[in-house]
Amino acid sequence: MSDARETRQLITDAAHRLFDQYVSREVQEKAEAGTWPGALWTALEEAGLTLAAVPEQFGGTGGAVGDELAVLRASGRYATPVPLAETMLAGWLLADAGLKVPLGPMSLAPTQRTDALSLAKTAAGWTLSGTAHRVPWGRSVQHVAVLAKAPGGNAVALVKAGAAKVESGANLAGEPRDSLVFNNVALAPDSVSKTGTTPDDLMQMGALMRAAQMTGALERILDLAVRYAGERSQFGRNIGKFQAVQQQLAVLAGQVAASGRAVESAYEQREQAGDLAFAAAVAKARVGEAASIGAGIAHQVHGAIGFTHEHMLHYSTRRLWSWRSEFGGDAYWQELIGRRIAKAGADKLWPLMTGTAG
Amino acid sequence: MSDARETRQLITDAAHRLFDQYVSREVQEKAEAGTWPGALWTALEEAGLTLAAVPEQFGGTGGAVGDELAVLRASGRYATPVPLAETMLAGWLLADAGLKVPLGPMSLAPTQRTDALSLAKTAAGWTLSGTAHRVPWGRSVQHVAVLAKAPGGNAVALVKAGAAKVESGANLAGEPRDSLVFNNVALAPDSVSKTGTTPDDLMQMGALMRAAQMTGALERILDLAVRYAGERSQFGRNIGKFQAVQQQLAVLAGQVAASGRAVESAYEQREQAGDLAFAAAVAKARVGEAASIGAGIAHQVHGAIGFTHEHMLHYSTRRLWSWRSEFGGDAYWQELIGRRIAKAGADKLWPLMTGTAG
Amino acid sequence: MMQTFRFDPVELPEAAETLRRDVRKFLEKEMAGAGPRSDSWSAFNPDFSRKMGERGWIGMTWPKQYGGHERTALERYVLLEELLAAGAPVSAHWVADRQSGPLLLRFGTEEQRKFFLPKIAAGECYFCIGMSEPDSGSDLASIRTRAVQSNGGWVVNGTKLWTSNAHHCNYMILLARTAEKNENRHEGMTQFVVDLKAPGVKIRPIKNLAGDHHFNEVVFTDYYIPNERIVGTLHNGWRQVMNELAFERSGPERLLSAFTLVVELVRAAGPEPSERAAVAIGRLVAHLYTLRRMSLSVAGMLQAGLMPELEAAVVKDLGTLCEQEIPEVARLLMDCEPDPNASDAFVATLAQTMLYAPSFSIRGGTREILRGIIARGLGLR
Amino acid sequence: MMQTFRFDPVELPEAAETLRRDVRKFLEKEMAGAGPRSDSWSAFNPDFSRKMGERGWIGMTWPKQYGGHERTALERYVLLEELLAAGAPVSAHWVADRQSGPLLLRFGTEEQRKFFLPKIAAGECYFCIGMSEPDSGSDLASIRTRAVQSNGGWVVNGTKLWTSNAHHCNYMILLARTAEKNENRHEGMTQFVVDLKAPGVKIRPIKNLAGDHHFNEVVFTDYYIPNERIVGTLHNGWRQVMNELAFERSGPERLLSAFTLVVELVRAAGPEPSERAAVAIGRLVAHLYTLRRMSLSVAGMLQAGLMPELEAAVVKDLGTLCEQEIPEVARLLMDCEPDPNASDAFVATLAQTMLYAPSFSIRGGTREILRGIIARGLGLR
Repeated sequence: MSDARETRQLITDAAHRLFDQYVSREVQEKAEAGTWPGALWTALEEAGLTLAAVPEQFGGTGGAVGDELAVLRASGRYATPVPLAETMLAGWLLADAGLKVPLGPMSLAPTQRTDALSLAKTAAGWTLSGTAHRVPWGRSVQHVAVLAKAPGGNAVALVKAGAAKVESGANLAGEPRDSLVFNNVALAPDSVSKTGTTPDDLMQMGALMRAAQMTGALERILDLAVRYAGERSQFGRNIGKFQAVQQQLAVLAGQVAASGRAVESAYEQREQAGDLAFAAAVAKARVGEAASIGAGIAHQVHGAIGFTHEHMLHYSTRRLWSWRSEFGGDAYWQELIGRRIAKAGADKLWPLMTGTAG
Repeated sequence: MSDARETRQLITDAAHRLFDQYVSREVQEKAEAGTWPGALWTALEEAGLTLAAVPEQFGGTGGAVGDELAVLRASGRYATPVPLAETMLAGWLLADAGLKVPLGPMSLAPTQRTDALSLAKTAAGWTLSGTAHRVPWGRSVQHVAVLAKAPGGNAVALVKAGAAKVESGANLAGEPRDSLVFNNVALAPDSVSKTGTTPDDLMQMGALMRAAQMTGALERILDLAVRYAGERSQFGRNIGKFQAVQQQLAVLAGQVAASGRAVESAYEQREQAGDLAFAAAVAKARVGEAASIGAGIAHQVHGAIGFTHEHMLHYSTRRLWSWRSEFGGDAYWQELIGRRIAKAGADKLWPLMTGTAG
Repeated sequence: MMQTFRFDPVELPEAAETLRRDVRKFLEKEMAGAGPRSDSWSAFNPDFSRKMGERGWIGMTWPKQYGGHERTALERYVLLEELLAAGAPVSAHWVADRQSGPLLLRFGTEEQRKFFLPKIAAGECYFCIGMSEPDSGSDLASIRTRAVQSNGGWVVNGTKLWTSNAHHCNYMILLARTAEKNENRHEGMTQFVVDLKAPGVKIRPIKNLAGDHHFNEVVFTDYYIPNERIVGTLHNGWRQVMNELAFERSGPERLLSAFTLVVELVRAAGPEPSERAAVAIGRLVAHLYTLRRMSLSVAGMLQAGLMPELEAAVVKDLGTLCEQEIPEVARLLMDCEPDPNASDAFVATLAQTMLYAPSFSIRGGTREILRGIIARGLGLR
Repeated sequence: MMQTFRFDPVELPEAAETLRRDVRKFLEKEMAGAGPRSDSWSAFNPDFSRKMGERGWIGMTWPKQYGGHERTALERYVLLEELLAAGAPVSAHWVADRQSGPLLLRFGTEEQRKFFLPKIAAGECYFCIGMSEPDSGSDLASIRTRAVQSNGGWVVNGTKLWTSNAHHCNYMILLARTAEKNENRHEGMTQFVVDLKAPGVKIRPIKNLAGDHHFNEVVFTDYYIPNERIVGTLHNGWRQVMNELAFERSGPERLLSAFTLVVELVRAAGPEPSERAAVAIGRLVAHLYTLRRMSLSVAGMLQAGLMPELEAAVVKDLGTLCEQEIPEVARLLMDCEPDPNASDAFVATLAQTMLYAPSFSIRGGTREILRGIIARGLGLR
């Protein structure tokens, strides 16, 4: 237990050092304007952080899933403008289907429940068809891991991003969310593999990773707000000395704490092969709510300064406002939890919550 | 306009004087234990307050509907333990159907959307059948005004309360909420009259009157909380000097203000024969929400003292917790508003809100 | 027993309802083809403002001798709420019509009135406000911009922040310290009308978090103001400003910033919404309906010569709370990814409102300040 | 960068899960036929407590030599959460098991331990707490009850308020002032074990707003306490109390007070709930699931010898907020009139929870106090 804690701390520290060095204000601004932060990505790959939890035989670092959480949380804290979560998610999807995971930035599809992608068998291999909407970083990545309908079940395909037609879009933080149109894209036989993973599984894993990033972002805005409250003076004293501000920051701190535990609990369930479906749904729902409350308080404490582009706060809050809606918003996951409980019945609620049946 | 305001103030002042004299702590306790506060009721009738807005030709005082609001608000403020709203509501139902309104405390039925009451014609007049659940003050009143299905439409019947079998129940404030079983109760021809009033109309008018009482109760708990905050000392100063308490009381004051205006707006619509359906729904929904927020803050400020039976606060808060659910809870009215808007369409929302079509 | 808050009933005169229909007709034509837009008072459009001026819809309540139209405050209220509910681009003339014009009318010299008011009423002269500074937000008494007497006038040095649209405006109402602070820290400040095109002014854009440019930093370096540009009484600026602020807290802009999102939400939910959507929409509308009635009531009391300062603070506190809740309710009801450039009107409006929502509770007094005012009204401070 | 809050993962030992199954079996039998009940730690039932004692479920973590069972804090946690989730009547032994016993174990004399702890563990000896007074709630240093040295002991005069179940209990842990206040107002208070059956004690019931009798006023008039009934160090009472309070803020009773209402709500909503009900229930459960994990984490850290005082305050603040929201969510979902005597289990549980909800955020430190503690942890105070 304590060993795992130490490993996690080492990874966290390493990630923080790396981000401190590479995620400058300038990198942030340029990335949002469309410049790929190559040095940052290279450093991440060299540190073995981009595929932290992908097994070595598939091309990853072979760490525990908790390592993935540590890296994602740190990247969320720094509002890191690269598809780190997406690369990890694609890596998970590929490795899980027994495919070798390439280096370089990746994304995944579909991210929308309404998208339909399909693979057809050809003499030479496969062809992929369909449109994937709002693919994160679609224009920036080298590969996309696609979960598609194939004859006889679902299959995962590793596709070169250049094979798709790209229609640009963005989220509130200016992160690319692009439509990828696959128009009978030809794929080699060894880049496609059958999988037991369903679109719902992918959604769930995406939600979990976003929740991990959001927890980091929430930690950051708490830092910023507490620091600002200790510096900004009004009516002759720091605003952090006003009881009303203190009470608000205490609420923010509570939301941050709850987010952290919710996400960690879900990763624990994943690590222990427990009830991940339940815990991941809880995590995304709980962290989404915390993001709304937290971002509101952070902005209220920062006042007008926090509403400027000049201040760093919005790099975190715009991400929180976007991420809470990606891979299912709070209500989507809440409904899922609610329906599962309803189906199980009132007397199974407590067994479900404790993970001990009957 | 200003004349009406003055009249209203005179009535309010008279009601306050009367309640100051007759609604003592002792009367409250005895009423909750089952003793009818006869002196209070007699005083109310002698002051002409029990049927303030019922036209004179039907046995009322013949005041404006705004007078009714003034009396109900005052009675809510004093947590007056008599069926004043119910008597007014019964009076309105009877007079509206052209029936003469008797003196003495009254109630009405049905108050539950699931209750079915029916009138059948006989040689001698009518018979009334069916069970009315949770009739307010059912055991205490002399008459019940019943809205029932009759051949060819709805009719109102004035029924002696003694004609029903009573099963006792209560709300959270210990106010009687009794089931009345009408088992082929024979009624004289002149105690029944056809009406255009529907059960929905009755529900709406009941909601409006409860909202008026709740506004008074909210004003009272604001008074109590502000007074307590100015008296109770902790850590060497009055708790009202703590910014956190001040901010909470400001929120409570805002809820009280919104409640007052919501109810007054609905009464204005009633007076002007405007869109009462919309305004009454808004009033009950808005005041219900204010009641929850307000009662929570009042208790939080009062701390343990406010949780005792000894303190007066609960006479108001238990009523608020009950009344918000009677004649439709917040959500019932919110849904009604929402469905009406949805049906009218997005571009009719603003015309609906302003009362000016197109 | 307290009777702290008073929200008198108000009946709109027939003239106001006639005006309402006129405004709707005008907007139907002018806004044809424009997408929905939240927080429309930040859209700067001089063409639109001139058309408003032509119709007599700026400076509506002012005396005719200054270009006004001597109509009632309630008629003006109806005009404003119609503009905001429709998301009309009112930002260019907004401040001059709402704050600077009335200030000059009340405290200005006859010369100032004659010079500025007709231009404002024509929709051709735009004002901004120079109050906040880098180190003074809610606490105005701590401003550092200084005006020093010199050559029959004043020389100003200092920096103003958050001045909306300074880069588009002709004039600023500047608050500057004109005497040293003494035991009464609110004394010794003065308001001036400042020509932003004159030398000694430097305007630097401050982009907001949505990347838009409304705010500016305005730096005055040895900027000369003649004596006749003092507004009101020397050293009495703080009182004049407080007066201005108190009664501008309760207008329709305090509850309608996110109204277009509610309209799009109703559209997106459709004619047969889920129970969940119906309840949530009904709740929001119950709040807005009540807020509008409260806001109207304050307008009526102002017109009747009352001083509903506390009531105005209550309206603003409840109003911004509701405005900020609207995008939250909307995003929870409709599972979508907000995107300001989406083709779907709901998704785009949601995105825009989310980005602007933090500002709702900053402008015009923060939540804590407003609640402090209310608490004082309750006798707690 | 701050690292203020720490919620370590915790894994429940297999023994705890075995215990969980045993407790469920026990409760299934014992609770058969009992209706649902919120806030079960206020139900006083000596028979139930004695059965708990027989099973070794009181004083579980204490040394065997004092009647304890030397099991882990996590096993005790599992026992408690099962009892509370089922709404079991644990009130009689609750305080002695949770607060008074551990206090005596930590600070008591060997004689005190030997005398009291085995009786407590048997479920036969019940304690209450004498801290609050009429003029001192959150501010304990202002208590007025005084103990004056006399005849090899102490003579107490004063009044304690809000002492739950004093009328049923054998003993009270009394906090009294034993020295004059000096510049450190927290010095000079002492804890005593007080026999409530001895002369000089008058117990007056204080009904709560639901009309139930749990609270009491306890008046001491020239009440004699021998020296050997001092707990811990003379004049050091405040520190001992703070210690007690800080770590009792995060137990399962801080999130499960209204759990039975959630269960009844799920039952009332049925297997095919509306979208609205499903979302609302899912949201509550997401909160409760997370809170339980936080609370467990604090229990694990306590067991590991850490001092998670801030974390405990966070759990209590979030926990009571959620508990108080449960009746609000429930009443909005199900349009019914709450009635404590209703035959419908949901309606009755809703009514009972509504009436008790205000107390959730009063006991164990008010919301403002807890947030002040958290703010101090953030370095703001």
